Amino acid sequence: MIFGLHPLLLVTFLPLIGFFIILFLKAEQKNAIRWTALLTSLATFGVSLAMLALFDPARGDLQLVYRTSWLRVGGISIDFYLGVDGLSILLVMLTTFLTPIAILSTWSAVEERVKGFMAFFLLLETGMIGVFLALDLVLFYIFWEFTLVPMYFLIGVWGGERRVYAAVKFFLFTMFGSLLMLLAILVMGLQVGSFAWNDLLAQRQLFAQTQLWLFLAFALAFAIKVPMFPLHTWLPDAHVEAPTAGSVILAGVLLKMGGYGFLRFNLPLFPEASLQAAPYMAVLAVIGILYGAAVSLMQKDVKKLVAYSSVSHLGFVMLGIFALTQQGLAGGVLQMINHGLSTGALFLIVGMLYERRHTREMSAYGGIWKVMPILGALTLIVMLSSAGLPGLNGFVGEFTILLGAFGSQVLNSPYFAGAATIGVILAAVYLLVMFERVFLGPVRVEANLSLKDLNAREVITLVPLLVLIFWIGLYPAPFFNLINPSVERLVSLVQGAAMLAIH
Amino acid sequence: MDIGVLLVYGILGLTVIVSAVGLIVSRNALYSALFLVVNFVAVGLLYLALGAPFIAFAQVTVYAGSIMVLFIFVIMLLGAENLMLDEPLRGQRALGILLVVIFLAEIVLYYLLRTTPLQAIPAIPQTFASPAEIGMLLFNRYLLPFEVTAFILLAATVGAILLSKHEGPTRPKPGIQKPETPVEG
Amino acid sequence: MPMSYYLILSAAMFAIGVLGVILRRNPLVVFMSLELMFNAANLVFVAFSAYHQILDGDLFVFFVMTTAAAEVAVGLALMVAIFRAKRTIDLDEMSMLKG
Amino acid sequence: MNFETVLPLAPWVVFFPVLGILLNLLLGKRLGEKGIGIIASLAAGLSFGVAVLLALGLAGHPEGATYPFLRWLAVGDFVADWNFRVDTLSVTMMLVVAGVGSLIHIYSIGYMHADVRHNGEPGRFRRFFVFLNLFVAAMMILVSADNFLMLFVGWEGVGLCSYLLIGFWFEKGAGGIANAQAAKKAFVVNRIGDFGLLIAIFLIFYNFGSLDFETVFAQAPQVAAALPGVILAITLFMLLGVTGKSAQLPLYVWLPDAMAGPTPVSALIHAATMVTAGVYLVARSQALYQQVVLAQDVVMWVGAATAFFAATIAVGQYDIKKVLAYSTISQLGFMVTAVGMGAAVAGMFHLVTHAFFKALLFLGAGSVILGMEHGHEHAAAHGSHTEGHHSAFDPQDMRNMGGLREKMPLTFWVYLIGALALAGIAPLSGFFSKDEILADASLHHPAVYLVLTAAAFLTAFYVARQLAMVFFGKPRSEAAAGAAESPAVVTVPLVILAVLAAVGGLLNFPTTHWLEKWLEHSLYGVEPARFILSVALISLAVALTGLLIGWLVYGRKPLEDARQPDPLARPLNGLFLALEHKWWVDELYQAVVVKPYLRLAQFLAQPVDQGVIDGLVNGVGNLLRSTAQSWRRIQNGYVRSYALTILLGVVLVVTYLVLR
Repeated sequence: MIFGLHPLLLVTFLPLIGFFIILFLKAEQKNAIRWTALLTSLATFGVSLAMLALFDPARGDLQLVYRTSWLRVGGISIDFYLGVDGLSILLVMLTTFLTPIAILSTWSAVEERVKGFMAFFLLLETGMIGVFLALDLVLFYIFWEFTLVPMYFLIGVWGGERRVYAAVKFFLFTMFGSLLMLLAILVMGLQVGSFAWNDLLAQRQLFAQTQLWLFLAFALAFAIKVPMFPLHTWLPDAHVEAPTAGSVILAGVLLKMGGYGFLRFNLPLFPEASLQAAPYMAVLAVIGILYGAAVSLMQKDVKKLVAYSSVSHLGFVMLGIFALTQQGLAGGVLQMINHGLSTGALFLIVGMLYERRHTREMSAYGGIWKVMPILGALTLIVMLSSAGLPGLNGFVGEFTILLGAFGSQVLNSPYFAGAATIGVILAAVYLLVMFERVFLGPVRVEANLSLKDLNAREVITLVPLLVLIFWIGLYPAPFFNLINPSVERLVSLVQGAAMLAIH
Repeated sequence: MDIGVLLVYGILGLTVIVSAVGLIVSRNALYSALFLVVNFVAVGLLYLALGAPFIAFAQVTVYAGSIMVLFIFVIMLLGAENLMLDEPLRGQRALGILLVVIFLAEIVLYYLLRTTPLQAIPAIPQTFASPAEIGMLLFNRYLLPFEVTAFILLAATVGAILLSKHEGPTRPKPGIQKPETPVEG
Repeated sequence: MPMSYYLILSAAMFAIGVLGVILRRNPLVVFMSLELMFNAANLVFVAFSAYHQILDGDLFVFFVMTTAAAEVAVGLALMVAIFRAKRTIDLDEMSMLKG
Repeated sequence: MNFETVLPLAPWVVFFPVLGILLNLLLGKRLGEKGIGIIASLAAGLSFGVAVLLALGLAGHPEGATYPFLRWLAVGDFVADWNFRVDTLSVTMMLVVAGVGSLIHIYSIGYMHADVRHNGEPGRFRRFFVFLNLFVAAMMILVSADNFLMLFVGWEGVGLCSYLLIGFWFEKGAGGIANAQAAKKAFVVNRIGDFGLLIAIFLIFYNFGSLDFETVFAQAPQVAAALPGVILAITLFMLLGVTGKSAQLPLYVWLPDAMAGPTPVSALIHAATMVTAGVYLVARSQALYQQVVLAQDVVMWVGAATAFFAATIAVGQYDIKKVLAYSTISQLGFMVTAVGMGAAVAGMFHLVTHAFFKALLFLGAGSVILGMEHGHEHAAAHGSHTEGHHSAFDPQDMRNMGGLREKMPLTFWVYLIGALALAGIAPLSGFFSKDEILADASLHHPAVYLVLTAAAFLTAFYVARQLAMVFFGKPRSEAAAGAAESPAVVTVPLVILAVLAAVGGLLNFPTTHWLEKWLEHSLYGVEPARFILSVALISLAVALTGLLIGWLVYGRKPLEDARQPDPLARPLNGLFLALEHKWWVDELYQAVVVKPYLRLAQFLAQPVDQGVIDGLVNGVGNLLRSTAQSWRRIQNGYVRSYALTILLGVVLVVTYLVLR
């Protein structure tokens, strides 16, 4: 209990308090609004640290559970049911960690309608945290859809030229997937008589016959969010048009909701279907890895390049998840965090360049390291982390995933991991090409000669990310300690189902 | 039934039909209105024959009298006598007539093909539907609808006045004059 | 007289009214056609009232008539207002609300 | 020295350089160039000191031990610890890395002082030393690794440093971008190799249940007996990694381009240490390789083919560093052949001596380049500037040199020692180490022996060619004429290296075989080295012949003018053109690998992604839109139309009622 409140309630709804404060501020008080948003998000981060302190990493089950009856519909209770375990705690931390950074990055980038921007941002944070904490499926669905609206406006109002197209595409894509998920939730809830995650888990046999369909319905929603090939085309558009902070959150957190959904719902609730689908999902994941890498090489827009690289990176996550091994799953969870940090940082960097030059075309840059040595060095580290260089975070995740996928008995073939490993080569190609085009070579464009290096605020936004990039890369054990017990439970759950399926 | 009665009914029916047709085909709206008056009166006579004198008189006074006056008044006001008889909507006329014919044929067929034909109307006692009887019913069983109707009429009156009130070029209300717009002569 | 006389007469009146509504572009004539259709309905009410020797039919006619009066009042006022705004009352000119 | 007391020092081989990095990052700006150089050199030097202490400790305890440091990664049944392996093999590598590394750090103080000014970016002095220290740290992680994962960490780490240092002057080179592209090429080609190594690591984990060297090597015979195919796959995938890192066929192409880096980098990373990591890996994994003869043969032939192939290319190069680069590839081929044949000691021996003399040659070349740049600037300052445009002048082109023997005597003499060692002239170090490889090959693999001998001949030939072009004859440019000897901070390391290159043969002198006795504690299945007099004499004769022919072609009648064609160009005609153009391998790769991949990527990006996939998505949207577009006509705004529709409905309802 913190201030007599349940920590999970507090961490979920603290941003909402900031939201209401901002509503009462005048639109002209831009700095007051910014500070309110920043302090609120920092406070939320603080609370999430307290949550982390209360969390017992040795246990793999749900902790800090908060459950109260909320709605009663037709004899079925929909609970306000929150809880956290090793699968979600890092994602919650990532959310609370990235939000203040993203807000800080907007300090000078967003000058118009600051009030609306910050209000939506805090709203978004509540939604995202809710998604990761909700354990009642209806509640989960509500939070899931709830995140759509602020993001829709963040892209559609503060975005680039084709923002409306991108926002609508983003909205429709996600909505399309999640409607089927809602249907599946209702089917399960009505059969079991409860929407609570563990009730569904306990009475899984009630919908075991239809689980392949349920799996597909959930998988569609999550695969769009991840996004898996070939459902990824909303992502580049959304990223290119979104404002920097929006891109950071979109790549950093919103995409992770898809991966998290697979971990939390698809695998434990439909284990037999998961086993059945795993090779197909892995094929899509591997295609995504290679395809994303190839396509991103051809992009002229830095942001688009990074967006397609997300397709590639999240392919690794999906491969790890559907390897259904301890290493694969743990690596998948960690890689989600890694991707949030690295890609978030890359988007911040692109935003910093964009703020200075108002273009994202790589041909407009070149030799930036010479004029902006601090940015050059920081970008180098981030780029290498994204390329999976040992000693930085990306490697730890990718290696664990590939290791898990290589020997996975579910996939039963090393070729998945083998093909995915080629993705490691290709990642180096497109990232180095990007770095070369933007930062290396001579300064070709006159306007770039007078670029100012990062100011203190910008360095402060990047440094926390870099600290974590190094931390995870050099000493990942604490993170795996948080993840491992829950993943172990998940693996034994799925493996147990596999055993039953054989007999 | 003797031939005289049949003749009367025949003429009445014919009047009703002819005036209705005249209403929709006449070029001048004024003629339409007059045809409608004829129609109303003929229908009113039929009401009388059906033993509903109160309704018959109401028909003549309310409809043929006041409502039609209103119509004619508006026709004159708007100068809308000139009627456009051409049909810009493709297929509207043909399809409309076709459907109406089918509709009519169906209704007639329906009567003709009924297995249990309708009886003739029984003889109507004098006291039936006298104003007193109607009044009793109106203020007892149908009090609430009556009051509601009254209210609807009131609302309609207010609405009609509001709608047709002429809002001329915004005349500044006395006393609430905006200081920055000087009044010019 | 047999009931079918009134019923067929009423049907004919109603059908002509419908034709008027569908074919005429002058809203005043359309209004009148509507009144025609009201009357067709009223006639059936009164006929059945007599047929069943129950007064309720007559009362319904009474209510229909008052409501029709209200409708005409409002409708004509609208007509006037529209004419003021658009200088025409051609129904086909009033097709702004379309997909 | 007691082994137990020095063992805990092992992590410091990594952490001294790391400390150097941190100090330089934090304080470097205030310390100035001297301070930066001293800190970085001290870091490398202390690392070397620790290595020496470890070596002394090992002398009394040659089995070595593992110093447990950190549980790095533990997921499920996969556990990888960061432990420091201290045995004779790893300490040998540490000594080479830190020893040569320290000398090059010191050399760099002088070289980079001039270089950053020559390139007009004095601010990058610190960056260079940070990268250099980072390299030492990564290389130490590699050689001190106790399992394949940590080895891989170091393996990629040195690749990164290579990338950073090749691209150090990232705005220079042809078109301003050539250096950056060379760096990228090095990283990507290395990544291809790393792909192989990663797969090998996965295979090892799933077939041995661990990545620890001890566990894996102990089980190798059993696993090989049970699953021979798996061991073959492991060793061949590992070989792919080796060809990437050690620049063997077919992945050698990055190393010549890597000469874009500053010369000390070429000496340290691309000659002496990093590129030998592959040799180290095969030597370390002898337990695996010796289980499958086929894998050994493949390694051996890859090495031999590379040794000959690269030597031919070296003959046709004009850039002083490019010659050395191909020579390095060729010499690495010798080492790889040796470890492939199972003569790991010979391979390690050549690795060590090569580190000495090739570092010496590169640093000597650096000294020459410094002299040329000095001369060029001198000439430019005096206005007698005839070579044309400033940027067109290439201080590394041997055709522009000549006669430097008199201008830079010290450099000449040490260079001569290095060159003769490379050529394999007794009693310099290269003779002994190369001879050991040749002797082993002559016993077991005569075909390989012939190839290697041919490569040795070519080596001697291009060495003579280089010496003649650089140091003899008359200066062929104003820069060469105005060249001056380099400062002491540059020449002192040269002298030390020259001494080492001269006497390095003592390490495994035929009678004592110190190195063999030292390494046999940590190498699996060491074959006793042999000294075969006939082989030695033949190789010496071959080397002398090579030198002589080289001298006859290039030295007797030196080039007169920078634009004069190579004397071999006419007699060899098309063949020499092929050598000059490196057998068009780069072009081949460009056409076979790079272009098709780019085309594929373009195909995926445009027609597939934007066209098909996104087109499908937008197509659904457009379908809906056009459907709605046609349906909206129904809602036409005409009240009468609506009325007609209502009538239609009425008719339908009545029809239903009638027909019911």
